[in-house]
Amino acid sequence: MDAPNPVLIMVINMTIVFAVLYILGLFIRLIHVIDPTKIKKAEPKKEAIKPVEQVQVPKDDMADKTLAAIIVTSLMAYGCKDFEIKSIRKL
Amino acid sequence: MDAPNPVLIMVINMTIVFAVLYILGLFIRLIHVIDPTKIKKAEPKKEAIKPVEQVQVPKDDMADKTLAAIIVTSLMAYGCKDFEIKSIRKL
Amino acid sequence: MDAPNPVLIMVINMTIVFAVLYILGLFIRLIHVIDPTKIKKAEPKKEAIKPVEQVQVPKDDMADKTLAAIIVTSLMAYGCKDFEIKSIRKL
Amino acid sequence: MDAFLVAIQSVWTDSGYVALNMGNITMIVVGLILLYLAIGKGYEPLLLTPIAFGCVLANFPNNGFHEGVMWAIGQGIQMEIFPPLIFLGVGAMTDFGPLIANPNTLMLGAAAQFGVFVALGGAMLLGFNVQEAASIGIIGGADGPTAIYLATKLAPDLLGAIAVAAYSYMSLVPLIQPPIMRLFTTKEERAIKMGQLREVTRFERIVFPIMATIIISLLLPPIASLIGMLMLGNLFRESGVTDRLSDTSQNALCNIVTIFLALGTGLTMSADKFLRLQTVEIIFLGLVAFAGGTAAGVLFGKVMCKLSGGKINPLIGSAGVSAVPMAARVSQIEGQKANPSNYLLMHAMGPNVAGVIGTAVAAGTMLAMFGG
Amino acid sequence: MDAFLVAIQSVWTDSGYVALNMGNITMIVVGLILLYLAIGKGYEPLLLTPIAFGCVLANFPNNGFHEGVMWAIGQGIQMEIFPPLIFLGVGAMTDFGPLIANPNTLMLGAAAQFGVFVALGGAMLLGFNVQEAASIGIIGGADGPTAIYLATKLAPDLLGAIAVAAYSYMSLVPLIQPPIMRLFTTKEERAIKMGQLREVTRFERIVFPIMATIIISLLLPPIASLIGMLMLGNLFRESGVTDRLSDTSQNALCNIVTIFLALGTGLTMSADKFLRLQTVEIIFLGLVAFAGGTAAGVLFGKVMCKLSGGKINPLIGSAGVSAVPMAARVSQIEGQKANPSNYLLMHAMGPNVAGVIGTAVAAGTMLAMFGG
Amino acid sequence: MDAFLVAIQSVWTDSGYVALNMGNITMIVVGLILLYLAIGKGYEPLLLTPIAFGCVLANFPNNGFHEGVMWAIGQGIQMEIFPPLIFLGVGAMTDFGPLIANPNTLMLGAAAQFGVFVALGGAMLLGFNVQEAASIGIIGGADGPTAIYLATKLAPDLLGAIAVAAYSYMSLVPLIQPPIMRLFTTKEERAIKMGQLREVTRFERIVFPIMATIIISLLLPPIASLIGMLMLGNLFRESGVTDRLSDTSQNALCNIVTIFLALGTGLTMSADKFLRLQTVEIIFLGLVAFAGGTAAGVLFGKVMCKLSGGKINPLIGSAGVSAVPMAARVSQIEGQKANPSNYLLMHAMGPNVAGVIGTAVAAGTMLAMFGG
Ligand code: NA
Ligand code: NA
Ligand code: NA
Repeated sequence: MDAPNPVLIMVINMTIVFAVLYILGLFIRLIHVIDPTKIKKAEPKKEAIKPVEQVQVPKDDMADKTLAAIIVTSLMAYGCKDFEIKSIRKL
Repeated sequence: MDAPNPVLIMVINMTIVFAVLYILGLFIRLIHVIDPTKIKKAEPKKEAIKPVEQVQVPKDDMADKTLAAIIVTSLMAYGCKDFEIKSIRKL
Repeated sequence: MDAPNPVLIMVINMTIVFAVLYILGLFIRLIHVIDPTKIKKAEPKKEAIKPVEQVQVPKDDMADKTLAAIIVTSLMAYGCKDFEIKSIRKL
Repeated sequence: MDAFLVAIQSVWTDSGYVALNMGNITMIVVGLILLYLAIGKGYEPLLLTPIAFGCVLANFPNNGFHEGVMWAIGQGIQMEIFPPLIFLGVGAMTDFGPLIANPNTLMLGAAAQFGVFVALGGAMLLGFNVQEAASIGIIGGADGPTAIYLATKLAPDLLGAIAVAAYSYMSLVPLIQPPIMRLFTTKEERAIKMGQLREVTRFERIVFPIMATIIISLLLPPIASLIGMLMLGNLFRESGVTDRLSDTSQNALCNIVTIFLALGTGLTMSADKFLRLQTVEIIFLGLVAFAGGTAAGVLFGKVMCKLSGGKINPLIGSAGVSAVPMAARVSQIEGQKANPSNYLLMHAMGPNVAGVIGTAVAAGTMLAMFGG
Repeated sequence: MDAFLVAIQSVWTDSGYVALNMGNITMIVVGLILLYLAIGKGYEPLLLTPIAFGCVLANFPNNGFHEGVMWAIGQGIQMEIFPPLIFLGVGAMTDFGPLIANPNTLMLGAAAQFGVFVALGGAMLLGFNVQEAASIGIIGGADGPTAIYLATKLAPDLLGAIAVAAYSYMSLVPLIQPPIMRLFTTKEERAIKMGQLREVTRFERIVFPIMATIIISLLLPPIASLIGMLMLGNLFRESGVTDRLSDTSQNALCNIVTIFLALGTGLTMSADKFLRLQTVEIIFLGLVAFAGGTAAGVLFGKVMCKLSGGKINPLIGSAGVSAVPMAARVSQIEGQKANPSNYLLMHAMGPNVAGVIGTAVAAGTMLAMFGG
Repeated sequence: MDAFLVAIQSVWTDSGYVALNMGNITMIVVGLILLYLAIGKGYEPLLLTPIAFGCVLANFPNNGFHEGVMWAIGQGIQMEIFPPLIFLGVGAMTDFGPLIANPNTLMLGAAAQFGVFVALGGAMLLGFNVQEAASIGIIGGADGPTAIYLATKLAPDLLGAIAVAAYSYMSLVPLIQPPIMRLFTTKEERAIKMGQLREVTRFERIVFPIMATIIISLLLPPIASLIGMLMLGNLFRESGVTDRLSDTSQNALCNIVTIFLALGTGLTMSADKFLRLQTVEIIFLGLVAFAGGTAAGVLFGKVMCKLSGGKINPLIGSAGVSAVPMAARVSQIEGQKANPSNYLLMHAMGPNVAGVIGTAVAAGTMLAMFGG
């Protein structure tokens, strides 16, 4: 970075910060999905769990909407390597 | 100090030790004088504080008497720089 | 040790380990013998202490039997210096 | 008598009084003011007290701190040993549960880093080079150890001013944030009540720090030791089988390192490094960074509020600057002012702890871009 | 937009993802498996958790651990500073009373070192040099700090594998030992009840650590710092006048050093050192060592049982491998299975703590013979 | 069989038993005697136990302490890292309230330093050079960390003897002081009851350590780190907002450093440094110093008694040697013997803590005059 432009630095860095934390969020959701201890608890108390899940679905939905523009476009523009990032998601 | 004389070392060092601790004592008294939290407490309980102050005045007086000879003379003899020491007292 | 033989290493090392721990055991017994606080306690409760001592004597005996072959012979074979080791026992 | 006077004079000549210059005196006064702020005003006293005391000590002439314990403490600062150890304790003290329960709040922790880059830009406009500007910007992250870590690596001369600004503003969060929060939100938004957070399982709590370490450290190796220690501390906390280590990380070790880190930071505050126009600029930029982060957090909170159909109270966005747990408490207080039955604290803890990660990520990004 | 992509690309290019090779990935997976063993299975979690986490961290490319806190922790390992400090805490936690009450149990602690030398011989047959073989053999001693101390001195490249094997098998003691114990003993032998241990006076408890230090350190100077610290800790415990120091040795200091020692051990686990056939061999030899030590302890227990006229239960012999206090508990459990009114725990504590001394002596002997 | 004997012989030849000389043996016996004094007699056991143990360890031949943990501890001594850290804890434990309530008692803390200079003079007459004499004299200050700090800087070869003398006499204060106190006072003087001390405000308690640091460190830069740490610890104690740091300074950190400082001091006690006529002279001079300090304190107390019109009990003067809080308790006990309703403890705490500052000032003066 020989001639850094403050605005460009901000855009680059905020993109990375958002991307990293967004990916972290995806993994948190993944942990919740694969959580073996959660499933055991869910079955006996199905009625109690359902409303919580209804609350959560719109949130996930909203998050995807919010970040679709910022994150996905910037990452997609980058080339084939970002598919590697996404593949980590499926670990 | 190429040819140190034990008695001289003792006199010099004891002078400094007494001087430093005496000056420290002056500052402790100064802190007490400027203590803003003391004044607030003193006003409502004037009767209770007075006898304590009567006890303290002779002490201060005594301390000055005790050390006048040792400290002040030795410091005074030293020249103009010791006035700088005393000026610290008025911080 | 340029050409170490595993079996020889084992024998040497186990000999030293047994010897050191055996000597340590002798000193533990020595501490018990010279213990000044033990004697004071022993006198008033002589009946209670005796059976414990009866239990202990055969143990000591057994330990000596067990280790006589391993330790003493190997140490004795070594020359005059091992007498120094034994002399430590008499400290 | 002559020898007596010569000896006394020589002690005096070698003393600090004779060598004392205006720079020293001013810095000692600065140290005393910081002590007043720490003890009298309660500004982050655990850190500002030893920083301020170190500032006083550092400015005694001929103090001989090029050797001995003060030198050793200085080495621990220069070699970046202390900040990751503090993060070990921070991790052991941090409950990531609210974040795991509602991972959307990570976005608020990201948005609040905006202040970092506003200040970075401002610093560059004021003539700081990009390394210095990054170190100044990080004040807006409101994470002391991260700020000290970054400043030590990128701009060691500014360390004292940056640490003082970071810790001072962190304690001023209850004063700085509320007006900004109210400026950007309507009373209706502030009154929004948020649903109960779901329970987080032990499995999730244990896997989270491990996974976060891997994802972040692989992408941003310069902060591997910071994130690694933070998450190791959290793993000690959550594993349920390492309570001894969690306890020591939070208490004995964290306190010892806090004393050394803060005192050592104060010891870097020499007059020639601190008494410059730059220090005033840093303090000003720090305020810009805090305000910018707060505003960005709240505004992003408004966007999330809209997108969620009014289920998210934008006030929790300001907690994304971290300053754990003070910023979250500010969200709680402002929420209750608008709606006395509002209870935002746990929801604000999500962005609050996300802000710690966000600032570390921002620091890592800047190190990756501008580091040696 | 072009500059944007270039910058993002450069961050990515410098990241660990690009540099990640199969070795790193495998070692990270190894670290995760060890974390599962530590936290999920409860294998020595206080040590295996930070070791495993260190293993994960060490395998992030470009992590910069050649400086900073991780470098400093590595120095503490390389310079052999941590194991003696752990032993200070171990000494402060150890009650040598059962050993002093029945010094014959020292012989069981000696016999159980047999496994060390079986594994040493096996390692030499597999092609390890004598220094490496000694370090591998010491796994059978079931004393983590001694194993790390010896491996650091004789075979630093094997440190990670040896530490992992030692701590893993130590927690597997309840699985490894019982079949071997039953194989070599009859039901009648296992049912033997042992008489009450005599009371040990404060005088004996105080003189023992001092005397043991002198006898052992004079004979085996290479372990003077290990034995010295172990016995100083024990003296702090038993003197009755240094409770503050005993408490700190066991808690704050021991926990801090445990975090550093274990994390630093994990940090040595790079792919090139760990992903070798040798590691599998070390793990196999470690099992041989544990099994050999257990068998030798039990068999020597049978000899002592005979010689004592049936007064000694051979089950206490297996406790001679140390793994304090787990191996002693295994003796207790097996004894009670054979005779529900049997109470062997205190008798097994004698060989158990003797095994700590025995392993240190074995390490000292090997250092005296094969050390630089 | 031949190889067996050769191997055993080589272990024996390299052992400490062969290399052991009369010097080692004598020093090990010295160490054992010191352990007896520490544990059996209760002489400052927290310090004398590890010092004595270190003395024993240091005299094992070939102990390899030029590396490893013992080397590291030695570095902490040589680099003067430990004494200021002990003073951090001492400061956090010290209540300067009685001194602030009655600043005249500072003069008693000054007077009691007389013993330091009597011993200094005596040492010079016995042929010690002035640096050594200063280090010996400071024994009379009855402050272990200050004595170790000064001896490390001025006469490192005498460190062991000076530390042992200082800590031994500190625990002998209840034996050394009373006869001297009675010799120089009348029963009437000892029976004097002193008025209640005034209450000291939090403001005074907070400003005192800050101010004392500035005044003393500026005048005597060589003790800036000692006085600075002492007063920082006291500030942690008195600020009311840094209890975590105060607690750690007093406990975990102080205990850890005590173990290292005392063990490391003991490790310097090699035969060639300790088994000299000088050691006997140092022990004799230490007694002179203690006695001289006690006498000077009491006599100055008599002067103050006269000048105050009989309001000051001269017995509090002997507490000026410090040895906190033992010397103050001796004043209390002697006062109560003369007058059962006498309660001098709090009044004696003033000179007692003043003696700590006085000794540090005396050390600083001597460093300013005779230091490199
Ligand atoms: Na932050
Ligand atoms: Na063992
Ligand atoms: Na003193």
